[in-house]
Amino acid sequence: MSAFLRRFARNRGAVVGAVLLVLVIGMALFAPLLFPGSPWDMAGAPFQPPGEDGMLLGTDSLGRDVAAGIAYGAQVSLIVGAVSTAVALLIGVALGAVAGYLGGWADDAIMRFTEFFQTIPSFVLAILLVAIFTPSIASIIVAIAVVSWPPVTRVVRAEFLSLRNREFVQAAEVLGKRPLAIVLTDILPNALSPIIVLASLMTATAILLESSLSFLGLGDPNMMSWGFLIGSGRSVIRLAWWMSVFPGLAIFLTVLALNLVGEGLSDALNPRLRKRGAAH
Amino acid sequence: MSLLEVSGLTVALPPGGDRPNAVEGIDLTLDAGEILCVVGESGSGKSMTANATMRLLAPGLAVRSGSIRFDGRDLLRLPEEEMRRLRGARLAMIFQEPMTALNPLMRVGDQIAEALRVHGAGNDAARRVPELLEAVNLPDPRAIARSHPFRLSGGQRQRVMIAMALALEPALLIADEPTTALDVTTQKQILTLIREIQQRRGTGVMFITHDFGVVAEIADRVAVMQRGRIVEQGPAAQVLNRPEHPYTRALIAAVPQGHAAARPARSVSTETILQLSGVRKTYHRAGGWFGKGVAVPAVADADLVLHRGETLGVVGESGSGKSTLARCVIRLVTPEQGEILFGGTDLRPLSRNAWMPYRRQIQMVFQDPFASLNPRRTVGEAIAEGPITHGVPRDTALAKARELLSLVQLPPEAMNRYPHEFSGGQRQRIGIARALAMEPQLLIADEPVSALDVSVQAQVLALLTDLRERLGLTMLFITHDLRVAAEICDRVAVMQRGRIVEQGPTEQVFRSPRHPYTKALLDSVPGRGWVPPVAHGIDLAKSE
Amino acid sequence: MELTRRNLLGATLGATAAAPVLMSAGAALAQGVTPRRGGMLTTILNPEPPVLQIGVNNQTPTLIAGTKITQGLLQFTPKLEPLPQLAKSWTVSPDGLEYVFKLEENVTWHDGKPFTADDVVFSVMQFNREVAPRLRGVLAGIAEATTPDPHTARFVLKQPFEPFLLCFDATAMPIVAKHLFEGQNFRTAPAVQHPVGTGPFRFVEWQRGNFVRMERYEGYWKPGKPYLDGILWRIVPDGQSRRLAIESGQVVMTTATDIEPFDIPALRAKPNLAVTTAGWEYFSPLFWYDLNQRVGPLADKRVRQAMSMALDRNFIVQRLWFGLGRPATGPIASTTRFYDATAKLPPFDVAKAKKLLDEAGHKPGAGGMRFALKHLIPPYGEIWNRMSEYFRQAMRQIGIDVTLESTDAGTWASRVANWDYETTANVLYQFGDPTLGVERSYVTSNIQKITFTNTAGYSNPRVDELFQAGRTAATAAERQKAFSEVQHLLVEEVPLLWVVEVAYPTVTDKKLRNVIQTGTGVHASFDDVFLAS
Amino acid sequence: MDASRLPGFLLRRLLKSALVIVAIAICNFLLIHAAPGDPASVIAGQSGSADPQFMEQLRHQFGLDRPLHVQLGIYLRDVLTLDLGFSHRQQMPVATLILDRLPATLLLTGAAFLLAVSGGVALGALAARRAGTWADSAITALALTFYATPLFWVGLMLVLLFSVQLEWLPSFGMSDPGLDLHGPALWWDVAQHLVLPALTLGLFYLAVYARLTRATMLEVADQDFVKTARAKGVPEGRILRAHILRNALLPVITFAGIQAGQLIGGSILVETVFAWPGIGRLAFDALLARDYAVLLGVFFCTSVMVIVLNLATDLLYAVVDPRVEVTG
Repeated sequence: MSAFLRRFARNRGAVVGAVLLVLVIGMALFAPLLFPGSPWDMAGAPFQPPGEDGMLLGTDSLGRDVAAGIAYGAQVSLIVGAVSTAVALLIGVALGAVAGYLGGWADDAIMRFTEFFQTIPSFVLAILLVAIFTPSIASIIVAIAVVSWPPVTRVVRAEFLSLRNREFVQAAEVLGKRPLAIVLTDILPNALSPIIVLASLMTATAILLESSLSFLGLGDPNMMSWGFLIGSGRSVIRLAWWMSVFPGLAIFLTVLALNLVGEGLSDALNPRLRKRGAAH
Repeated sequence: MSLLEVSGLTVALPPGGDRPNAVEGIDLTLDAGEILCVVGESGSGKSMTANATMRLLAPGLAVRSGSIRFDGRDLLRLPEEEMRRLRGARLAMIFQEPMTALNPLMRVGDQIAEALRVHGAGNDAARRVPELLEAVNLPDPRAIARSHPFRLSGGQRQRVMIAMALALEPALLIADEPTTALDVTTQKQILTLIREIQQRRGTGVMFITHDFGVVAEIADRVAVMQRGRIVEQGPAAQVLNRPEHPYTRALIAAVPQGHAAARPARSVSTETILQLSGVRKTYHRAGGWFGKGVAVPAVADADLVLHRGETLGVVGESGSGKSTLARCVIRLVTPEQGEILFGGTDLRPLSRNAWMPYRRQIQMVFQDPFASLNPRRTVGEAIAEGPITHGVPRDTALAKARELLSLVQLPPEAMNRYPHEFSGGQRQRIGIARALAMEPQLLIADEPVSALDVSVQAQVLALLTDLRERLGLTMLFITHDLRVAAEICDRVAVMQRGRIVEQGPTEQVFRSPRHPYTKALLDSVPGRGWVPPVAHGIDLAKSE
Repeated sequence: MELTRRNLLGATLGATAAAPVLMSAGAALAQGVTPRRGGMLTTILNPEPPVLQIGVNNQTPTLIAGTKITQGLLQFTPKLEPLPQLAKSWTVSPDGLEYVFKLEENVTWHDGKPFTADDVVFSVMQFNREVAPRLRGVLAGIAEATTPDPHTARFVLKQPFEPFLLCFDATAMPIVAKHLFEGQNFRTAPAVQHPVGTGPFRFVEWQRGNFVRMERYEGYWKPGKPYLDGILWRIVPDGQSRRLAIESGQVVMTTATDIEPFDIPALRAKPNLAVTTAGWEYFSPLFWYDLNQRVGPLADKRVRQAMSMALDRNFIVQRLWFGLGRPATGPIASTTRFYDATAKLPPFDVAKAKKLLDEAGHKPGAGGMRFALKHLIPPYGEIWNRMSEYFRQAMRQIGIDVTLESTDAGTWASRVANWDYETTANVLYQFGDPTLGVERSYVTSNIQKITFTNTAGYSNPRVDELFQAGRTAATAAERQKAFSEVQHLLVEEVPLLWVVEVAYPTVTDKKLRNVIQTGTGVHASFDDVFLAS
Repeated sequence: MDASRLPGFLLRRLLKSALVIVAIAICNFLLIHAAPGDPASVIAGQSGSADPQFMEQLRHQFGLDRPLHVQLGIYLRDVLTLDLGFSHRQQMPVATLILDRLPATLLLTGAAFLLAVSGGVALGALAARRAGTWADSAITALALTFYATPLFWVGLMLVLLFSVQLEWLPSFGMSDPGLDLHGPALWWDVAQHLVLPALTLGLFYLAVYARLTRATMLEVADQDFVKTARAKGVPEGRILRAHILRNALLPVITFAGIQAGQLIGGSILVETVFAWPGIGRLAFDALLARDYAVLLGVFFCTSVMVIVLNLATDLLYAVVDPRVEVTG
């Protein structure tokens, strides 16, 4: 573990990403302390530029504090990102494990199914799903999960397929271990690194997706998310640039952080690749 | 003046390596028309020496001192462009992995022509390419030239590599383990080819290898490397037969004798423990959505008998079906036909559950010590896992695991450590302990030593021999290495393309092979004429 | 108050067909500019309407663009006095039952066929009767429709209906070509996709998602008009792009909701642009929060009063609408006839609102909340979202926990129509007269499962009586009496939370002249609009 | 791949694509039926009246009173004859609406795609070539920035900069119909309008390709055959072009096929921000009005586009890589 941390810490970008991520999570956790009351409260005069009226990042068209919106928005964006990723992982790992471990027709069927989902333009499908099931945090999470599991399936399947033929798995089989035990104790733990890396990147993508949906007006109207902030600031961008610029930066930094952490994890969990990276 | 003079070559490793320098103070000379074998175990720095000569060291590795004089010029001080013009024209190199050494997207002929073109000899490429391919004994050179590499076999690709290396008749050819990835019959042909061409053209060859058999086959002179240094250097006959340095002696002693006759035949019971008859396994390559699948027979109508206490070797080249056969016996692969009688029961039709009792009785040791242990479980867990699965109480199983560790000569602290903390030979011992934890009657060993360096190989073989005697094990021993088979097997079965072409007592098969394939195999064993001097009393254990 | 009506009618009876033209030309000359012929008017159409035939679709963009093609018999001044359009004059019998319209001669449809009284009777009695549900009741009151001669149309009512003339604006009663619609499904007839009218501009091309192009109709019945060569309606779905378009001169006019309220102050400051909120008097749109009276607490008058008091209407007008419009004072907009300024809602007072809720038995529970309500956000854009968000915050201040629900236009309409909502928001046009545009939202007889009826389910027999009196009274004075009383009564009962009298801004390049001339503003036919050089 | 086997390969791929199209149609059908309320009530809602008799009439008209599998059959037949339904809001067949808008979307996504692929591969190659230098760091940082920035936000910022501040480029629309341009002048006008949306849409994917190209080039550069090329004295420039880049492009091609769908999805956002009259905008308008017929039509149409593109990339791959399993 400490070796892993050392390797991770060697990647400067990853450390920056991790620090950023911790800040964002901290902001989400402490939003109620930093900004008591609701982010929807009209706290000041509308369209106050940053710094004025005691509003660090200005106010929006109803005089709501943009900074409070960003802090509470971190909650929504992170929850949506994390939960939808978890759901996608659940689907993806289950399908990928079955496909990779069983092989044969099950693999064939699952892979056709996965390819099918990869063919469908995912953003269009997400929009459709949210539109049809009316925008709410649940429908948004489901829609994002539904469009983001295929890569997980592919990765998990590939890992399982290669691990399945690894000698230690065969050895376990020869010892008479049950398939489920083999999957859970021998294969899955060794397939975790790419899944973890993928999960961090997927969370980033989910946050982007959520913001895109909110931007199109498909956000949950009771959830102050970053996408909602940009969407509501978009039409007043010339009047109040801060309304779209700051939430945009928040998304950018969070997504960037998740990507950097993902790359760091990938390097740290995959010493072979790290060496290659260093060699050049 | 020699063709190549390396003196005082030191290449630094990046900080954090196991030693400061990859190679240190290397002095070598090579004359035109001479083959110099640089021999050593993995990590000894032999490939590094070759790469340094070509100035193809991976970035991050730097020559710290020394010179490499070729034709009187120091290669290390040449400008990059001049060095490039020498490469391929005056200095050429071939590599170990023929499967990856050619650009997969380029036709073979184009790749050879490219070698000509970049040195300004592209005009007569159309004529030269088939000539070159013919010179390396490739059939239908024009067709081969039009092929992409993936259509060619490993041996054919290595010939292409040689044709490409020799396209501009270089004065120096560096061959970095060029036959290691090849089957023994192919290896024989390639070695012959290199020798022929070298003699015809007077090329100087620096030949990197780990295999003393190959050295005996091809070398004029030998340099032995250990941990980045040359420990002994001299004419082949002298180094092979009268090694002076203790390390050389130890290495040569570890080379399997390859002579069954050298060992007294063991007494074996006549009780049949395993009987295979008509076992057949065919692989079907999936044909995609609408394509037709392709059937590949891996094992065809194999018959075998194994007596209690006996070691039966299954030998053959890669793709001969020997591993599949072993996996059929232990139900890692389900054969579609035939009988597998174990103690009188046909194992083939048994369900997964019905097989469970036999899991205790038949166990397996795998080839790759790095892949055969779950990297995320401790050694103790790995060894105790089997018995626990079969209902042995955890404490008992762990206590047993500790005993087994000492049996395979590992310290008990190993219990709580993870596989990556061990060397290849140690891991193979752990694998053996894991198999023995089940107290099996039949042990299947699938190439258990082929991924190991020669000195480690000897130790593991010795361990297996010892355990066999002490535990009265019956073994099915799969190997491609005839020397190893001769060393350990009572009887051997020779497989070719899924069929057993010959079987019998080891001595009889090796001494008077009846099947032409067996003969060809035996003829191909490198250094067949060389008998390693027996050197008793050399302590090899330290080398791990 | 017979006199008032006489005066009104007298003024219009005396008007000649040329009067408005002279008026506007005069106005133009007064500014020292002679009308210039030529030039293309580029403007914006937003959102892109499904069709351009008024009647088949009555959304604002359809009305604004469609009125350049399709005309009505009359148009109206900002004071809601009738002016001629296709009818050059008209008479009303003293008993208020017979209406005779003298039509312009020499009018042709864009396909060259002559326009006659038959077209008028067809449009009134068949086309509009079917496609305009709002007028169905009025039109059912016509006992007889005849054409004494090809240029005269005569309607006899079953009983007097004082606001009858107000129904003849192009936006309410478009006159369509009988020969193109008779015997066809009015909604799918070919003429719907390729509208043909009598207006100054004819339809040329519609690249969906991109633009609609209209050209001068050379056979237009007013000689020498229109001045413009044509009108290009660009479809610009993005608010910022629309603002950019008018600022940069890519378009020279924006209408209705094209420009978001918050952009107006900046545009007012531009020297080359003119911003006006005039021209919506005929419609007088009134914004309110709709309360479904069937939902527990909302049946209680005190709760509604409290909610009304929790709204800071000045804040809303200043901060959300950027001064476009006025705080609403009651159910009838101040620009609509029979508005009574003495009927006024109680002022913004949070403390009093809380007290009222306490009295109504809604004590604050956990978290200070008294009860919960859902609010269905009307899916029509930015300002609606902001208004809904404001509503939630304002209600939370007095302890009503409001949750927002977002939805789409279709679902919104069907849920409102099916009374399947707790609260929502809405804007309704008043069409100049309480009987035409106000009554429908409050009377018991109009509690229907159709949008824009009394879907809130408010019912008060006295209110019903008073609206009925206002509808049937023959004189304006009698009507005023009824409507004054009803305003006082409704302000007390607050069935709906009236918030803003909306005034949509029209932004024009100052080169563009004669744009807002009537009480329907940009819904005029634009035959005298010109681009000064 | 042998040219002689191409027709068979093509046929198999076409068959497979046809199956996927049918699957998408079925998926579409299920989505309509998953929507709360049946299609009749959705349409009734759109026309603002929900009179039970009207609903019954609509149900009958759409065959909603038939068994589900019969409805599915009818729907599939309609789709396969390119009848994507009727938009009751727009009063037009969905197929006509989509075909009207398709060229604009193809132009936008095509331009963005070209920009992304050519720019991304060039930058990625440069970064890989200069791995470890400031140029590499700069390109990597830039790529990461574009990769992490929401598309629509980039669009807004570009408008703010190039249209509002600098007034260099038009910020919305596909051309200026007011100018009534024809021929080359029209094309020039369209090209100017295309710059910002194509840039917005392309930048994200440019980042993706740059990262991918850099990574695969470094990976390929490590492979044995590159060492072989070096050992035979091939100059570095040629090694890069003929050996590394060509092999590194294979995953890029595969990826291009996969993400073509995302590009079309992204066009919804970009077309909305830039008022580009393509099917993305159509989808957005349909979304606001919940015009499901149009939304599903766009969904179907974009899926078919992706399938066609995938087919094209598969063919390209088969031509470029001799190892492709012709049975695919």
